[in-house]
Amino acid sequence: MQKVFGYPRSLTPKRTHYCPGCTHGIIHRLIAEAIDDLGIQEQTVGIAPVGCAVLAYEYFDVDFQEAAHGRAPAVATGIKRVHPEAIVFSYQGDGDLASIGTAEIIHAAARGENITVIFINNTVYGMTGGQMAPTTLPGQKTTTSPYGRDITKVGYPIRVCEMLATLDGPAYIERVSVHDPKHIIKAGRAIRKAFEMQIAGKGFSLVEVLSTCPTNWGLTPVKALERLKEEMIPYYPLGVFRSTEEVAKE
Amino acid sequence: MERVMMKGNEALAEGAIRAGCRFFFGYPITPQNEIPEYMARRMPEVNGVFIQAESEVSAINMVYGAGGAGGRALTSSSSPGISLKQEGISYLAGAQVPCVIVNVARGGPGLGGLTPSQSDYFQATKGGGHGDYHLIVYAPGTGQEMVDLIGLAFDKAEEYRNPVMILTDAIMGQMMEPVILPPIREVTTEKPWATTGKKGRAKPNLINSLGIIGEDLARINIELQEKYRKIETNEIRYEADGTGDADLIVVAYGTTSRVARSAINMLRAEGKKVGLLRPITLWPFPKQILADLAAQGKRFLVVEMSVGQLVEDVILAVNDRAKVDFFGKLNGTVPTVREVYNTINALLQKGGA
Amino acid sequence: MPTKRITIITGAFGSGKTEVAVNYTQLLKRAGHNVGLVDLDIVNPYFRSRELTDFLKAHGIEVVSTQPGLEMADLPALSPRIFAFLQNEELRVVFDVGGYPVGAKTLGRFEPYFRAEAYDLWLVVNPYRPGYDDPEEISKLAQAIEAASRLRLTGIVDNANLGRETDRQSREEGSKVVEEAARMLNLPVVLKTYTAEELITPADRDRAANNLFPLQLFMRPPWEEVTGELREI
Amino acid sequence: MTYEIICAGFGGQGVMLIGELLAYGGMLEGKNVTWFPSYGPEMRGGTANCSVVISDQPVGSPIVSEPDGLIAMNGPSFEKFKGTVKPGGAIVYNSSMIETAPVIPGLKMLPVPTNDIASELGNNKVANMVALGAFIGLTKIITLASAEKALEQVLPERHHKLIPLNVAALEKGMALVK
Repeated sequence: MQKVFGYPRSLTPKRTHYCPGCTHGIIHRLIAEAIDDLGIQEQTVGIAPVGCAVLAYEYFDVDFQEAAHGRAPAVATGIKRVHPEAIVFSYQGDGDLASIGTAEIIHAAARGENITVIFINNTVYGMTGGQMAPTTLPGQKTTTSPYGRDITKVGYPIRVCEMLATLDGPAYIERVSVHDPKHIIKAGRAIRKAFEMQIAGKGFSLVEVLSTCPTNWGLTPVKALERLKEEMIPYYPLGVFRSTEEVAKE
Repeated sequence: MERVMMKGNEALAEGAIRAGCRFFFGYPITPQNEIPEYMARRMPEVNGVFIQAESEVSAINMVYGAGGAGGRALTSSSSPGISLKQEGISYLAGAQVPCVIVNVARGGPGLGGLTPSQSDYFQATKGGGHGDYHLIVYAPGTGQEMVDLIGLAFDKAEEYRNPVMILTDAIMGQMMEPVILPPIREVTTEKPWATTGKKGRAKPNLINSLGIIGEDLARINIELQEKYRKIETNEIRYEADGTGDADLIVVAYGTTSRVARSAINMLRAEGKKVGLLRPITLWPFPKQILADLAAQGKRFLVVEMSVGQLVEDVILAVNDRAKVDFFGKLNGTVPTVREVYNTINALLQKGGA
Repeated sequence: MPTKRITIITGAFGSGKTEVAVNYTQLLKRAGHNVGLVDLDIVNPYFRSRELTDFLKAHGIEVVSTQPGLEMADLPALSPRIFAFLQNEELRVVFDVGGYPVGAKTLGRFEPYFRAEAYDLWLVVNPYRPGYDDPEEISKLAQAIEAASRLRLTGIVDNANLGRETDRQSREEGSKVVEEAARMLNLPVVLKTYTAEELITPADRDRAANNLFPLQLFMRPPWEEVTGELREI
Repeated sequence: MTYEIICAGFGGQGVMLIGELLAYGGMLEGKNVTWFPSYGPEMRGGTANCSVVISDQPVGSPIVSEPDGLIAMNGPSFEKFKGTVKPGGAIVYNSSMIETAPVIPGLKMLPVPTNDIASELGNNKVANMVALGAFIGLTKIITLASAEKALEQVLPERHHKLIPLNVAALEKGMALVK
């Protein structure tokens, strides 16, 4: 009998600290499955962010570095330049990547640095208690936008995929979601594709994963997934924004 | 071996390459630009990596990544740029990642000026960023030391898994002096902790400064402090010139030690008993030799291009057992030999300790 | 005093929610209940009831907050064991919710449990905290908390105090403000806290519905740490 | 013995280069040497200068404020540094650009029409070499052979074809000293 489903080898048995209903766990699993499928566990180095995934290194059974807030693409650059044969990925949230780390992500992308970035967008700072993120939607209430994000005062959310896709450096940029099984499977494929691009030496790849934060959104996990689908996807459309090669149809 | 004339900045760069450094990440700022420019030319010749980063912040984090991955990584900057790097330096210290940071200091605070200065002494020797930590800090006094100390810096960085700083200034960086370059060395240091990909290891490696869980942070800090005590025991370096029979000892490092040496030579030619104590490691600081000299009844003059930073460490070291005078120049000006000569003479004439 | 299985203690930041919540678990415990304390304070990593976990556990009160081991981490990682608490019909559950405006929002994710079952939602008020010295302001806070949590308040906790400076006069003046706010909100003052016998007036004692609630202070700064046993009250 | 020199002139007159040649020449003769460029705003103010120290002992300050020898290639630098030269010191100045120079008692002073001589040689750019040749002849601080050898090290490879011209200029300058 063939085993078709099991615990990914690239995850440690450690229980995650994430809140019930949080989608970080799903995304961790998708990354681990991609690493397993591609047989790159022994050569992969991850970079953990500052954010809810700050302890990501506890959950992946691969070498890891913990970066300062927003600096993961620079750290990834350093690692990749020392070990060009290693598969290097950073795992970053929206505050980390799209606010304090905008310089680092833009320039890593512009350099075409041969690394993979998994970007988790849940429109809120989870770790520090629900403050406004660069991706917080117009009108969305957070602890630092208590009357709703007022675009006339604080401006507009940043669409990271669209912005980075204007650069010539990136090889692959896709936005995916994990609000239902169908989309989770699609997200898994995108993550795998991003790693494949790196293995092939094509350059910078980034997958933005639309994600939920039931705790800071004040919603049940199910309602949070609904919000993702109904409010986030219209603002952050899914799809491939840049690919230097035809994406193989599966 | 052949002597060649090199600018201090070039000597640092070539010295790093000879010591096996193959990863340089930097950002332009005067007066250290010769270093990235030299590296941009030279690294491709030795199959090394040169990246002009988007900021000093990114450059130091590239160093963190590269150092954590086991590479001999270097960054250089000047005072305002070093301030920007302090975030990364604190992380490097916390995660115990070896690397070398060069500060070709200029005047501050703020944007300051381009003129040479020693006003980054506190920043370099007292940690500089957040948290309880120290860098090993070398202050070269000659072109040859630029070469020798940066090589030593890489070795010590790896021996102790600690960032090491070379603190110098615009004069030392721009001055040309003959140096003897050592041959290029192959670095074979074992780094079982480096993030290389697991490569068959049972457990993954982790480069991390987070101590958020339980007593982790206390444990990390205790470990760091034990390391610093070891460094203080083993790594203090200084030059003592004519301190044995001196009545007055000038304490100075880098550029001001050179100026002081000229003044001392003039005074000695007149038969005056003046010595020079030149710290080569600014941290760990040569406290004991100063304490011993103080106990012998010497008096001290500290010469600095700052409002007085090194002088505080000297006062702490002599601990009220000796008189400590200070001669400092501000506004990015360099004390002249004549000024130092006059100051020493005046102190000698006043007499007494 | 008839109370519900689930008690949610809420209030402005610094109003004394945690002290009230921790003391209330003591009261329930002494009344013979199995008690669980849920620390939902994701707002402030200091002075949270989770710091008392071991202490309370020794007195038979289970505390659940974030994932074990992450108590001092600045991570809003809620434990799935909170659901176990809510599903256990035998357990009296006290929620210590983070300060307004964020804290109450966290309740949103547990909404189905609160709907299914009667609960108490109490607002702890200290009119000596800046911004809450006026019944109007307290009413506004109450409405905002109801909006954020999508739950109805069922009572007010009068926690008027000036810390160590509290005397009988300031205690009574504060109470007047709280009582006025309660009248405006049409809510009962379910608890009136006191930290020392001398703060209580004879009128308080004579009141028919005795709502006096002795408070033992736990959330002290490290230089005033709890060292003794729980005091019998 | 320690000998300290300031070479000064307009930017573009090649004063940094003659300073380097002195330092290299000293190094080739086994001396301790330093070369230090003028630094800061002066660099942009029309005058450039460098300090050279040549010594039997370890060199102290690389910054020279009271030189033993001065090479002044233009009026402003002559004015700026003439008063700093130590008693018994030497000044070589470019008389093509400095028409009247006061005689300073106690100093050896040598006017050299460097631009005129360089023009005679067919390249105005070697005026600095004429001055250096004269300075070496006057002070004997390094030998002409050392200066010529230094040229090979200081000039980039692509300019090595110009070495004979530079050597000719050095020799012309030196010949001015009786």
